[in-house]
Amino acid sequence: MKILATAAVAMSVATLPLTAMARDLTVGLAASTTSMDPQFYVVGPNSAMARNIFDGLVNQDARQQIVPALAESWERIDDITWEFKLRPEVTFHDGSDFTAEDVVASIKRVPLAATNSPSSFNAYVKAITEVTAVGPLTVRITTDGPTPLLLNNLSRIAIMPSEHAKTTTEDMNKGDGVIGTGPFSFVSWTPDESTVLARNDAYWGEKAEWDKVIFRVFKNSNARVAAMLSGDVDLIESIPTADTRRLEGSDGLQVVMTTGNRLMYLHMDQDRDNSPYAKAPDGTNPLLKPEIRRALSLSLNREAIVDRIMDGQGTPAGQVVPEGYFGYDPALPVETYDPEKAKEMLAGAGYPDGFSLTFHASNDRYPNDSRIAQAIGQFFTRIGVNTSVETLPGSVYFTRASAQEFSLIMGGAAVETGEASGVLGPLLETYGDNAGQGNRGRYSSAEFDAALDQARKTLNDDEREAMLQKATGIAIADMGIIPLFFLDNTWAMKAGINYEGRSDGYTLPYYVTAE
Amino acid sequence: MTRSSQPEISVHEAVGTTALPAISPFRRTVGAMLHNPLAMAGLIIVGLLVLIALIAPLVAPQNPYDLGQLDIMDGRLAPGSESMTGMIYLLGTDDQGRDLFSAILYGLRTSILVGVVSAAIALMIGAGIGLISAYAGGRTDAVLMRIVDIQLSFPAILIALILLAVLGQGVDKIIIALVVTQWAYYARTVRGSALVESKRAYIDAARSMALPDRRVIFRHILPNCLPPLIVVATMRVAYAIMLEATLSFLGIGLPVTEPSLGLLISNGFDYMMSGDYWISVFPGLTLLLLIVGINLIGDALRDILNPRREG
Amino acid sequence: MSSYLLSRILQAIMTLIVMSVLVFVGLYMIGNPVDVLLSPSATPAERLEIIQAFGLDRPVWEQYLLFVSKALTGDLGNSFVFNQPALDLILQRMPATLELAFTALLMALVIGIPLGIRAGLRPDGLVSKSIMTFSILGFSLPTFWIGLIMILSFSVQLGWLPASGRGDTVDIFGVPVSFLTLNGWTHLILPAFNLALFKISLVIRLTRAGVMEVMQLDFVRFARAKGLTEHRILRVHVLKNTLIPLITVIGLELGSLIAFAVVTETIFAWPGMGKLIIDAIAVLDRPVILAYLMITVVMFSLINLLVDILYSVVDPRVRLEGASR
Amino acid sequence: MSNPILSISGLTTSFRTGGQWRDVIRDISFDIGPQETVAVVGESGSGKSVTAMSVMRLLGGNARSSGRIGFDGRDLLSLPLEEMQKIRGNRIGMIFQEPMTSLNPVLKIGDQITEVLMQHRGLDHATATTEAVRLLDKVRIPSAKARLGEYPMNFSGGMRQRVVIAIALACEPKLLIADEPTTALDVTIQAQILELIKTLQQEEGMSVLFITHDMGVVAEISDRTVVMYRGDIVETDTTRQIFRKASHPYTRALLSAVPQLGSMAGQPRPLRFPVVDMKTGEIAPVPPTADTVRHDIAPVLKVEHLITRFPVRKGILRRIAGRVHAVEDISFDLHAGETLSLVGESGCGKSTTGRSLIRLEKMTSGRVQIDGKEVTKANQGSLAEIRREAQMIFQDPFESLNPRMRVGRAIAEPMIAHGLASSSEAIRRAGTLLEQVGLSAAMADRFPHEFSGGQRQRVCIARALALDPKLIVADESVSALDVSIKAQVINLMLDLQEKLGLGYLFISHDMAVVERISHRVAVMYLGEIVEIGPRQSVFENPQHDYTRKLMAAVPIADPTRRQTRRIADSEIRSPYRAADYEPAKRQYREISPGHFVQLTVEK
Repeated sequence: MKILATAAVAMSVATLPLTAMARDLTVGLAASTTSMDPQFYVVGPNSAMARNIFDGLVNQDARQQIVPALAESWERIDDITWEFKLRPEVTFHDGSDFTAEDVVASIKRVPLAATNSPSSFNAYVKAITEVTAVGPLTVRITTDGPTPLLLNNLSRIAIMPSEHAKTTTEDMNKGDGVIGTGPFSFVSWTPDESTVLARNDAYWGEKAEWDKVIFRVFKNSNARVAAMLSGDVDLIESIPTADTRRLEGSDGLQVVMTTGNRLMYLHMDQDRDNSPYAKAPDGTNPLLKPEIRRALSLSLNREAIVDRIMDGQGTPAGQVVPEGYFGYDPALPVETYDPEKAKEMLAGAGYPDGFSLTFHASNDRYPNDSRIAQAIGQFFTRIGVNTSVETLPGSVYFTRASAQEFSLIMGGAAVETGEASGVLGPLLETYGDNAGQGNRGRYSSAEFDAALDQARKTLNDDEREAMLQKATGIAIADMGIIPLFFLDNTWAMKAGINYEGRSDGYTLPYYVTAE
Repeated sequence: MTRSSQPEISVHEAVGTTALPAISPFRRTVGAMLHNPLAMAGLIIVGLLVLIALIAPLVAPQNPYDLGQLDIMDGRLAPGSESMTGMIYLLGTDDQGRDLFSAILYGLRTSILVGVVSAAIALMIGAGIGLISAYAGGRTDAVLMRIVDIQLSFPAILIALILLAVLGQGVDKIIIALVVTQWAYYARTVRGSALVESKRAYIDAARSMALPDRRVIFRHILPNCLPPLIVVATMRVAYAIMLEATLSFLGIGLPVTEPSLGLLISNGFDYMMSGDYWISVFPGLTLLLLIVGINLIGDALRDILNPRREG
Repeated sequence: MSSYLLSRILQAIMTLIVMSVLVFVGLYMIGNPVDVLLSPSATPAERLEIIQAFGLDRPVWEQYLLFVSKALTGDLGNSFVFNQPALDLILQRMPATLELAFTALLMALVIGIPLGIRAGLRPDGLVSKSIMTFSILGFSLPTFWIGLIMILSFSVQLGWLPASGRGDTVDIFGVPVSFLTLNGWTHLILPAFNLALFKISLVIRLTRAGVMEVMQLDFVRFARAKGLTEHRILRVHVLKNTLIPLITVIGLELGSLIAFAVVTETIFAWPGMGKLIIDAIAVLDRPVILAYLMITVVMFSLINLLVDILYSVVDPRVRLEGASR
Repeated sequence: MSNPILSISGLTTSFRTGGQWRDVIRDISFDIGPQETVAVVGESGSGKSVTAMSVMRLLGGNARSSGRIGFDGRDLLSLPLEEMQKIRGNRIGMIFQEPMTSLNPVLKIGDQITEVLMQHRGLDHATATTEAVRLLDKVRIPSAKARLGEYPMNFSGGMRQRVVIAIALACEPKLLIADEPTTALDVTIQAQILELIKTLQQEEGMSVLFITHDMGVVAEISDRTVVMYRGDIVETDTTRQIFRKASHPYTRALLSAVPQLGSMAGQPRPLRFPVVDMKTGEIAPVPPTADTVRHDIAPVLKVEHLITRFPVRKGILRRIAGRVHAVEDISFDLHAGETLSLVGESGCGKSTTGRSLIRLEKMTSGRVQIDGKEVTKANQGSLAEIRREAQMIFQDPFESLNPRMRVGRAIAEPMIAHGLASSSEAIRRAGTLLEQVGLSAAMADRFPHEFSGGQRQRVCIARALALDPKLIVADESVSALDVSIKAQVINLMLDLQEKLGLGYLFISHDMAVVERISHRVAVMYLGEIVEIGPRQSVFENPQHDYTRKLMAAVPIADPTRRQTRRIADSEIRSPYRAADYEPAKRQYREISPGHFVQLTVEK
């Protein structure tokens, strides 16, 4: 690949006009980066963009597993002390050398960059009590307790030159100090419109194939697809489900789909005897009974939903993380569609005539969310549950859902850390001040909590995975949530361009190759 | 000043009766409508659409609002396809397996309901305020008209957008939003014509006979403000329907399970590029037909009721 | 005149206050932006921290007063999402929206006025009837739907014009504009026409009605009796009387064009203020919503004022007076 | 006549209505000789204006003309449009009825004059401007040069009509067509304009085709007269001959209905108009009028020091910048069975007086009693009772009936609203009232638009009578009617006065009608009564300057009494005053019993 790039340069010098020399890639993004500060706001589009410009001590690969990056290797000195050996001869985009001081400064900058952040990176560094440079290329990190997820957390922290440790988010948004070690360097950014990056020829890894990458933002999916179809862009992310077939069928285009890390699930009110929107004939909350929750799960034809509503852009789920993720349990199958059994279970639980249910979902947060909700409504109705569906804009929906205003809701949760605990904790742990903040159904199981807690403290990977599998098993057996499916991440690109896709959905031009 | 344009019988002015049937202004208007081909086309279109909207539950092969009658396995079938139960989907189905023909009938119901109800309420509020403003005059008038001016300088869509962001979704909410955005138009129209009317001598005559204010306003001023009001109302109904569709399209209108035409269009547009045109196009054409029909009627009414052309 | 200006400014300030209070209270009622923005795994402590950082823990009137006192210094707050001054965000996007709106307005006038005059001169002719039928259609086509159809036909099927976005821009006095490049034009033409369509119909109708009305007036008859040619009567006597009232309407319509740009910008992914506000509403980015409204209030007040002044300049009968009917 | 300037022969013009062609004028023929003034006279719908418009070919697409209009040896009807445009405004000038609307409001006066000069005489702009100044001077517009840059809104009605005349005469036409040029003007202004036209005609040596409905104006200005009736010419003769001995019954009927100022000399009481038999032209004798005035009982209306002023507000604080002193300190009485006329020109406050009396306008101060009841302090309830005693009839019969209410209902409404009758009883009585005013009860089911103007005014009278009033305020109630209908309505009013003993406050600008109908007359000027007294005394011995000026301005329908008047080219003044203005106390002098005149204190 390096050879190819060099050859191209040589050729252009010899014969070709200037334009042909530049190998530019134009990418159509679905959402705009909201800030050029990689440590400001934890949100997909920002993190994805940051990955082009910055590296972490470690990075996540396409399946979100940890790979060495600015740290070549690391070892655990004890339960709470980690030592990282840094990659030598790495330079920042401004030409300065990368050293241990930069790592220390970058990690310490996180709380500063959290000012005014709607969702800061503090969570990823809160376990770190100390970070010191013990040598020019050696960093030692101490945590407040056993932190098995430290590497995952560190993979989210962008490393920047120590001299920019005090640079404010505002300044970075103006382009000051957007300097990393990543495969591309920053050129320009127009919010909601475009970002332009140039290749970092001094990159420590293989050089990227593209001289220049232009990211254009098309929030409207039709616009994005139209841009792809008309050839305005080389690659787009997030194909609207409806257009999957059309793009696949188009000459000169190809589509890539990979199972993503976002689980779509249902939360049921398991807290109150009287729930506002789930009423058995006697007025009580039928969702309290596990067999009812199971019946609801059995009533769903997940294959059909994925196939008909999502146009295949999904993978039916029987647990909280997709296959290949840490904590995945091969023994847990996807629930088989069995409406007859569901009806029997309803009758067995004392509701032969079903019950009445209003099911709430957002309508602008996840792909096809309101369509999925309606389809689920169909399935519920078919086993005799008198269901109506209400969808609301996310702006209203989440506030009300958090306030327990609903009885049965749909949500989506992404495993940012690559481990099952990233979903199990927020969604299923007993709700409390420091736990289960996303547990809008208020599922609570001491057994589950214990298993999860233990997993969090276990540094041994095998043991930890077993504990996570155990916790998952308990929650699924209780039907604490009903898993629906994992959203697929999708890309479409011109023939002759390849991208293998990523479970986190990031579009990283570094990994985009041309034939 | 003589009115040389008025044909007048002089000197032996016919004092006796001429056997002419008494024609009310209403009947004159209807008569004129019937002689205007475009207006007739509008009347027929709107009449038919309203009729099928009214009897939708009787003629629709499916209740598109009942999730139990839908099957996603029948989703996005082309027009004329047969369902698994043997029913023919005349206009195809949407992603939920909703029969589009039925959905359009029901959507029409919702759209017309929203348009007409919001226009009616806005008309009542606006006409009331307009009348008060014109009749009271002075400071009341100044304050009310200032509010109207301010309201009018803000485009309807912006107000509706913010309101719906505040109120949330639902037929009632969208009606409220549409009422808030529209009343000022009626108020201005009514005030304008009420001012003109109240300066006319027959109002002086009514007042000089010491008729109660209420009577003067409702029996004399209001009926004579009707022509412009009717024209405005017709156009506004069309506009309200269109605005509802637009808001639904932007995702802040109505609940998805009970789609109006706008929501059907919006929903179907996602499938437009993949070739499933019918989901968006048929509701779109229906909406177009409805609005064109109403506008044709409004246009004809405007010509007929225009005082300059009267007499 | 100065008392007139003063009363208009007072009025604009009143509007600003009323709108800001209503919107502030309204937004306060909808939902907590933190719930939308924060990841579900955040702890209550983190949540509280952010709530305090945004000042959302204080009573609404206190928040409002804080907002007002800052607004008086020109600070409308920072966007929750972008952490940039909301004002800057809007001002960055304003040129795109204004360019779109003005192009649409220009189209509406350039297409609408000649057609309207033609239809008004011989109202019963076939051509006039065709023009009027077209204008009814233009009135009746929902902007969003026709936008979709236009993308589908001109971009996707025919491939003549780009489907979305803004093309290359050139800076004029630091303001990026796209009408100076061919690429910019190709991007501009579809959304501008989409936005203009409704207004074209409106201008046709107003012009037609105006021409028809003016043609009936005594002074036109007198002008004929003076032996003037029909051409001069139309050009000098009729046109001026017809176009003057149009100014008011055009002013109001410019405002509505800017507002309706919300729809067009959504469809054509035009990077203007409209798209920003839709996105801001979706995530309850309060400072942006508020700032947008404040700016539109000021902008509309300004447009209305300019229109009034322009009107008084071209129409000798109008004299600007203090606030009255 | 040797060589007519304009020769119309066999002219028929038809309009298309509802897909059918309807003749509006039929087979019209007459000539106009050099320097001759020919008047075409007729009532509404007679086709007189259509005749004028046909000559200029200004009728538009819905009309067509046949026959021949010879001008300068050519037939105007067969000329191509471009040729016709060279004649319009150049060889033939035309002026219209409404000076307020004849000029383009957004073009400067100067431009509107110069464009004709540039079009027809090919002048350049500078020369044209000089010429325009000369023209304005000629129509006696003061400081003409300065006014070229002004817009029509800065000119009064009379001044605008002068500008219009200046434009019409800009190219020294051979023929001037004047279509009711003075109808919309006040009588003193009318006199000025008529004088102007006469003078200019002599100076320019042109011919004039003068369209009018006013026999007085005809007598004043024309050499020959063409009488039109429903699209036909019924009589053409010299003006003197027509007035001396009209041959056609219609002309006779028309003339007998025309009140002539001064014809009531020696008559103490009002007089009905004679009724002419349309077949034979016989004039039935006028029945004598009974003495209806009830001096024996307290006056039905008593007005003391009535003042009505309208504030004019300006600025944001809506401060009062000035006031229109519409009615300024007037006092009078009116007895049952008596007719008191308020006469004066537009803006003199006569209508405001009438409206203030029954509180249609808010009076500023003063005291009004109707039938002994205080109007000034009346609350809503007692006001209703007072208004029952005093009813009003308005000027425009087309305006004063609710177009959406059947007339029977309109007449019955006050009775129902006042609880005087049940609904069915009221409707029945409405029928009776219609018969009382000379209509039929069966017409109660009709809508106003199905009636002619005169019939509508009868309906209005019937409605006014519904509450059995003692006093009727008739505000220009017959001014908008054609002469013959006017005569009928006045006869009806006199009948009703005799029968019901009504008191009339008759508000009018028409001196001749006032002379015919009144017992007493009050002349108003700038909101004040300048002269009041028995009709005979005021008309035969006018004391105030303004009264004299007013009477001198009235054209008299008798060509033998044609007079050359010198009327000063003055404008009617406005009663607008500064906010702090306090009018001086007025003094009156009694000339003869009951005849008072204001002592002139003005500069």
